[in-house]
Amino acid sequence: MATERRTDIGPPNYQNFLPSVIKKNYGKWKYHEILRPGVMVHVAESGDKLFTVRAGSPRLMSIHRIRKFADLADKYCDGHLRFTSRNNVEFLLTDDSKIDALIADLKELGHPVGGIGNAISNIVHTQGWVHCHSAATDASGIVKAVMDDLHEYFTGKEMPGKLRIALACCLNMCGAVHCSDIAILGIHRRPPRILGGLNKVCEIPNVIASCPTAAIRPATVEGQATVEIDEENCMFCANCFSVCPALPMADALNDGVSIWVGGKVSNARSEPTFSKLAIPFLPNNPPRWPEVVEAVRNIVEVWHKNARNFERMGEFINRIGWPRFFKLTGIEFQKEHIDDFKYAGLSYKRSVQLRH
Amino acid sequence: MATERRTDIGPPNYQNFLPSVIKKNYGKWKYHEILRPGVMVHVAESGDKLFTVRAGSPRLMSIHRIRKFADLADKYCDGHLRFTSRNNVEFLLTDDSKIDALIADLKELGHPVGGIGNAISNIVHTQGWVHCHSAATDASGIVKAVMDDLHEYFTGKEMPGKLRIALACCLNMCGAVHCSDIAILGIHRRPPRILGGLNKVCEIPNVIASCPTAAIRPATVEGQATVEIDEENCMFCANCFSVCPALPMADALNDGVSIWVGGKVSNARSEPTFSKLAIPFLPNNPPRWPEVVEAVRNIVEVWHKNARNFERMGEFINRIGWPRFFKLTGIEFQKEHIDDFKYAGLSYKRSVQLRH
Amino acid sequence: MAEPGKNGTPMLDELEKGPWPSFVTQIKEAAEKNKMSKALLSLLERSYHERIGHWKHGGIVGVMGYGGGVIGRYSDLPEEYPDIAHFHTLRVNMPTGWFYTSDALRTICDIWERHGSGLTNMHGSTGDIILLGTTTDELEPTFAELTANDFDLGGSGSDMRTPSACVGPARCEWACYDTLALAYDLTQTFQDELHRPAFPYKFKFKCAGCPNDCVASIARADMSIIGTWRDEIQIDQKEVKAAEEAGLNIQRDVCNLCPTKCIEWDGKKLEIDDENCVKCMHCINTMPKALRPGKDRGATILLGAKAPIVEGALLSSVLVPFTKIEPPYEELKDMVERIWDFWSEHGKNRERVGELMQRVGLGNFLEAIEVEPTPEMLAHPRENPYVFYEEYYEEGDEEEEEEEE
Amino acid sequence: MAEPGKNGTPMLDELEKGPWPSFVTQIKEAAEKNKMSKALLSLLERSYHERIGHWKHGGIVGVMGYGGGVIGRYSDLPEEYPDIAHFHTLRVNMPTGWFYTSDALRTICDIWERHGSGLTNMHGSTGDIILLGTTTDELEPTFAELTANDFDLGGSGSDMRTPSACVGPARCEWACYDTLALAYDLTQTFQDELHRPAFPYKFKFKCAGCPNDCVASIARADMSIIGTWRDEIQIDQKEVKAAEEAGLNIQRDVCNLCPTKCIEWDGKKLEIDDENCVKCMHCINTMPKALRPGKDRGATILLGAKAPIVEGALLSSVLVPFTKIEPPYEELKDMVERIWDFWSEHGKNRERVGELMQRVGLGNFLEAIEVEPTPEMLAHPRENPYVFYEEYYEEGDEEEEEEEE
Ligand code: SRM
Ligand code: SRM
Ligand code: SRM
Ligand code: SRM
Ligand code: SF4
Ligand code: SF4
Ligand code: SF4
Ligand code: SF4
Ligand code: SF4
Ligand code: SF4
Ligand code: SF4
Ligand code: SF4
Repeated sequence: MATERRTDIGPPNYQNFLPSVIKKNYGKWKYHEILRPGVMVHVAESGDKLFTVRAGSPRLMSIHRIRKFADLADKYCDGHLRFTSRNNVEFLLTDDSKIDALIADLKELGHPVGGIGNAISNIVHTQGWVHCHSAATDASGIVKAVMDDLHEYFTGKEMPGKLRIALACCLNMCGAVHCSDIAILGIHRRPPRILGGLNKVCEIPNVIASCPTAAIRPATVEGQATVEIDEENCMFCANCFSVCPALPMADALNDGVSIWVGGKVSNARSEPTFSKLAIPFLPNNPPRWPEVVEAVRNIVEVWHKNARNFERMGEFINRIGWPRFFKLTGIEFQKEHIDDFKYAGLSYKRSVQLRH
Repeated sequence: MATERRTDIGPPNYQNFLPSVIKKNYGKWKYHEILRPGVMVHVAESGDKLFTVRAGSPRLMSIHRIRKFADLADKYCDGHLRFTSRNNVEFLLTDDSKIDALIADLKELGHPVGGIGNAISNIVHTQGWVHCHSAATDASGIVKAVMDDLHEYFTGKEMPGKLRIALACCLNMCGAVHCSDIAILGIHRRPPRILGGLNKVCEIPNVIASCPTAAIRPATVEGQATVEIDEENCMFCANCFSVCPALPMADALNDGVSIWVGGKVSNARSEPTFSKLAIPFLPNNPPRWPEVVEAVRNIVEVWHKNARNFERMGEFINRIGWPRFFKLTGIEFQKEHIDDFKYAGLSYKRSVQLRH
Repeated sequence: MAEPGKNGTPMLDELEKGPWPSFVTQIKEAAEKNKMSKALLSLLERSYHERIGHWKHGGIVGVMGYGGGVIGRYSDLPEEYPDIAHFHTLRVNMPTGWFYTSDALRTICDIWERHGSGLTNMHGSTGDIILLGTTTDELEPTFAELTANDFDLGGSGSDMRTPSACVGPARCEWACYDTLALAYDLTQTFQDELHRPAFPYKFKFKCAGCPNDCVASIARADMSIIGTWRDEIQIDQKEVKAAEEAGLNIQRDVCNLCPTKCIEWDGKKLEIDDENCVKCMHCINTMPKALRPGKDRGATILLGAKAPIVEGALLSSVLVPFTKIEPPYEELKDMVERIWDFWSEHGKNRERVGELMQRVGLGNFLEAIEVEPTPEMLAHPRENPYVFYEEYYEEGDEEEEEEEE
Repeated sequence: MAEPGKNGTPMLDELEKGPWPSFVTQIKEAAEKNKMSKALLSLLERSYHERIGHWKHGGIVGVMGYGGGVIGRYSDLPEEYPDIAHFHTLRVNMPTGWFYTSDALRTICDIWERHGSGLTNMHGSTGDIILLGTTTDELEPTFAELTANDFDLGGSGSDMRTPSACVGPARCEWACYDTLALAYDLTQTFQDELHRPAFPYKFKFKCAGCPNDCVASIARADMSIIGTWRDEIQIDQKEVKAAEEAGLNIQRDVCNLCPTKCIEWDGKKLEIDDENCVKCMHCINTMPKALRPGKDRGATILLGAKAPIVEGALLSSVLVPFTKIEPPYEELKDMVERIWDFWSEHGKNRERVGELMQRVGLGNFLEAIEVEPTPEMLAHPRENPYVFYEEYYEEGDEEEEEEEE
């Protein structure tokens, strides 16, 4: 029986999925050019050309839509396509005369083409209320509302540089929003509730150990071992909840969204860096989160208007200084902006190099 | 009786000690010029001129020498002089025709003139074996040996920028060597000895609390309360010894000197910054500490040869990168160079921006 | 409110408006034929009204013999939404580089039509194909069909996670090593580590072909392998001139933005002081026709990135400044094994390898994994003088020491 | 070895050689007439041989009614060196700015000849005149003579330490406020805090007239008051040209080194974008005749610098981005009092104010001392998402909240 069951085979070998122009020119590409929004060509040493058409995707897709993509791949690309690390769909063509028709079909299907070069690409995001127990906000809903608002930056509006937006629905930060030009982060603001019978589902020592700020202590309630939480010391990370389902965090009144800016991943020009807090709290206001949409647009526009060529958000802010960033965006500076975790001291301004 | 005793009068009012040209032009200086090594002129809005002649000093001075300075001040400066924040002596003249004679007299007395502008100035330093209980090395001896070796950089050899050397004889760092272009720092490398009768001179809870790494634990030896030290966790800071004299640290075999580079205080160009470890350990080798003298000269020369105009040590190293600094100086990179205290993680290289 | 079609989904309907493709439309498409998706739509509408999620984590579910690859999920309103009382996801290991044939895609769709909600994420943030929601009973049949069609599960829990790679040499002229080959090889070599969680916590590999890091490896991989080179940038001077003529302000937008200012342009010739070039890619990015990475290529290996939980977010930091990346990658894999050994022995529960490295200190960590320290691993040497000198002389040693002098 | 003149001081003698003035010569000069200095010479020679110091700290000594100003010191070989069995130093508050008349200097020398070793440090690292070594019995008489001559002791122990100031307006064209006046005023205002330790630990003020910070205040003062300006740098274009003609490469050595690249030179006119100038002083430093700080002058106040003990070294960080500094300095002093109050109440033993600020967090610290937070206080806002949001809605609040919408 064990022999019948296939395990540990790993994914299919990618080589079997590469279009022939790639197989032929693998590792021998010479340069690329962006032909128009969402379309680029890679030229090989051999002179062969590979055209890429990139289409936006909601990431959450039904099998029906995926089959439509498969049909388009058959129609235009000998059955070949790929997805990008930011969840866009890329159609890989050798015949550039087919590009217009492909784009028209994609449009028909509701998928804008763009996101290449100095553009806003798709928003890396997570599960939200669709599937995760930990979510402090929805993911797909905000992404849809924000991209609706910003889509012209995807489809071709000129920009100084790349702008990467990411969203995570809780501090676990699936999707690594912590290094994004703009990060939208779901946050809880109320300490976990302690459900009865906690000792039956969780190991109390593990629960206590899980708290980074040591806010959890053992306790006894009505003769049952449980925990108590020193609310002063809780900073809502939800790690205790990850460890123990009897400590739910979600709270309709207090959950919401914070906005972070100025992170990046690439090593181009400046080193990779974390995003910094811009707006400590915005309410969950479904279905279209207008406060969040507005806040993101405002930041994008300030950057769009003032940044120099190739300047990512963080590089731009570094040049003008954070005080000016707050002034230009009109965001109020608050106590929450001041770090108070481990490395806090290093974020204090330790020079008199100031604009007055 | 209490009325007879004067207390809390504070220092004499500095205004009484200012030369008349300063009183007249106080706050109304227009510009200054460096006339030659160790000599500068300040020109007032009024056109008045004040000449300053700066002389090196060992700082540790007998009253006899100070009286000689007083005599020189009478002879050349209407009885006025001052000391600098780096312990040099400054003679304040209004008549520039007297400068040569003053310099000759100073030379006669053994005091070189210099240290102004892009120069090595006096070494800020501390007590060492002359007076402190905490010293891991002598202060004045090393300073004398190093300045003998480098004095030409004080008296006029051209340099790219200012170079500030400081020495502290233990980690208490009197003199704030932690922000110097080159810092010479006395270090212990052996955990404190525990003297008998500790409980009679020290409060054991205070002693335990004093240790930043929690290496000290209560213990009982021969029925007496005392402490024991987890040697693995001791990093030789001597804070316990500051709190409790029964825990001496000094150790002829293991005490010595470490060298730090690249710190600065001024806000000019780059922000103030701490010095970084260059050489983890050099032996105490009195009377002239040849290893230390050699190490400092080597670093000075590498900087002198390779730095650009106005580039302080740290700015220079930032430009060329630390790996290259180690290569150019021939200093061996070791485990000790890697931080392991609170902020260690932030000193790791978190990008691939590397020279290969 | 509980059943769509009754009160409808007025809030979600709002999210079908606007130019960006709508996930609501996708759920609706699936819901037409699938009751799980239908129930999901309804529950989500409820979440939108209540501003709160309705999912619980709970008991471990999975496929036989594997400890990872399935995320168990339960509704907290099972009576009201019985069709999604269980709603587990399968993480299916994507083909490296996210290349597909239309057939392969259809195969996945067909399997998922038979066994699950018909909803997917293409792809999850780690890179897997996410098959979004099914019941416990369907897990094993789904798995059987997947493996029959050459697909397998990815990671979850305290195991190695599905390695991912940028498009690399398949379509990018800047790839300094074969990211796809390495990611695939690691995936195959460590199938056991991927499927059977035995680490203190998760471990992620990401392979980026050059310092642009198009898989964000430095921010989100425990081990980031980022291509680079160590010889001279290849320059085609004619194309430099052409780039300028096409409108690029080379002085302002290239030279002035070079992090080490090691690139000069006099209107005729572009000169790069390669010794001071830190391989940031900026100049190459701006002139893809004129400049190319050098020919002596390899990668920098970095360790330790992660999200904030528990001890704060980390970026990866340099472990091997430069190494050639060539099959069979023995040296790299040996190092990985040494790291895993040390971590497995000394890591605390839920302690990522980066946190362990921080806790024991990079110096000790290097000693444990038998890697020599080099200055490239640091932004700068230590600032604080609290040095744990490891040895000291005892009185008895005095004579020897004297002799040494 | 114990007595100089017997075996002499061969090691120390080595340090009389060479061009730099020798401290050994100084001790010898003093030793000619003073037995303490003679003994010190001998003990120091011994330290040089043994490579170890011979001093102990111990019981508190001082002058009546003061808790600071004297450092008690004892030899650990009192029998062999009875003349320096006690060897305490007095810290005498220097005249602000270290200005002296020859008479004042002689007064000090005469007093010290009568009561002590005849050795001094001109000056200590905090700025005091250090009278280096005397016996317990001599402390009170020395103090009496000092005060009779208008001198007083400085600080030591857990008190305010002697404030110090750069030469400032007395001789420097860049002084943006009167450093001497402020330092003197603080010294006089806080005589009680200076002489009677009642803080958790020491507290230092240093006053620098401009961002060059010639008293290293940002590295070594708990409160650093650093002059600056907020209007335009004053430019004399003719002198700029003259500076270039005198050999300064303005583009390379001034413009390119400006931290915000806000200064431009076209060979004729120097233009500064003052809105982006961060007042670093570099351009002014390089052209003292051509450039001067603006006219609207004041200071930045920073808090918290210290050496490594206990929690690691700190640089001061911005507390008040810009303020006018004018007598009677009430606003500044009120803030200082609020800081001291909070520190005295919440500071742990041997916890500097900077460490306290780190421990409670700058945000809470500001609240406690009633200062509004501003972005200038930070290099950048927080990177980590562990925010202590201070309030949350309870269920009862719901309606109000709903109404607010
Ligand atoms: C397709 C994709 C790789 C993949 O395997 O899927 C990819 C492909 C390319 N990237 Fe990328 N990057 C891709 C994600 C990334 C990421 C990762 C991310 O966004 O999460 C980064 C790091 C972003 C960051 O720093 O936060 C990234 C940073 C870059 C950069 C550096 C940009 C900068 O100035 O900082 C370049 C260079 C450039 O654009 O000039 C670049 C350039 C390129 C080039 C031009 C490389 C080439 O010669 O083919 C490719 C197409 C251009 C373009 O603008 O998209 N790629 N690129 C990814 C497309 C994502 C998408 O759908 O938008
Ligand atoms: C006399 C003194 C102030 C005092 O009250 O005693 C002083 C006086 C002057 N300093 Fe200073 N500085 C004095 C200690 C400092 C210190 C503090 C220290 O060294 O501990 C610093 C900070 C050093 C650091 O960053 O580590 C300091 C950083 C500067 C700078 C910035 C240099 C830089 O490029 O980083 C300048 C500007 C310049 O030299 O161009 C400056 C400039 C000046 C000028 C030109 C100011 C003026 O217009 O009068 C003065 C004489 C020039 C010179 O080169 O010495 N002064 N200067 C101090 C002399 C110490 C000595 O004997 O050498
Ligand atoms: C599905 C996915 C989000 C998505 O929508 O794409 C995801 C979903 C979850 N992540 Fe994640 N993580 C996903 C990629 C990430 C990433 C990004 C990456 O891998 O590049 C990160 C940041 C990088 C990192 O590893 O640190 C990430 C950091 C976390 C963390 C925080 C780990 C930390 O050390 O800080 C947790 C918490 C935990 O492990 O308990 C977590 C936990 C979770 C759990 C398992 C929550 C839980 O405790 O049950 C989520 C299950 C949600 C669900 O309903 O399925 N997830 N998670 C991603 C995996 C899909 C895939 O396999 O392709
Ligand atoms: C005399 C002097 C060094 C010198 O030769 O100039 C000095 C000498 C001592 N310092 Fe200091 N410190 C002296 C300026 C400094 C400075 C520099 C400054 O004030 O600008 C610092 C660094 C800045 C700072 O305050 O952090 C300094 C940081 C320390 C420390 C570490 C404090 C910390 O928080 O890290 C200690 C340890 C302690 O307080 O227990 C210390 C302790 C000591 C003691 C009192 C050691 C002790 O526990 O008895 C030393 C007495 C030595 C002696 O034999 O007289 N001394 N000390 C300086 C005072 C002279 C004066 O009043 O003018
Ligand atoms: S970010 Fe948090 S809520 Fe969102 S998918 Fe990840 S673990 Fe779940
Ligand atoms: S949410 Fe985080 S901080 Fe709050 S109690 Fe739980 S583990 Fe501790
Ligand atoms: S640095 Fe240490 S040894 Fe030197 S004077 Fe200060 S406390 Fe004493
Ligand atoms: S020297 Fe420092 S680290 Fe060592 S035991 Fe004493 S206080 Fe602790
Ligand atoms: S990381 Fe480099 S090699 Fe990989 S796709 Fe991006 S640009 Fe190309
Ligand atoms: S790759 Fe980066 S560092 Fe190297 S020359 Fe180009 S811009 Fe400069
Ligand atoms: S700090 Fe500024 S004002 Fe004071 S002496 Fe130095 S340069 Fe002049
Ligand atoms: S003071 Fe500094 S920041 Fe301002 S213009 Fe001059 S060099 Fe630039």
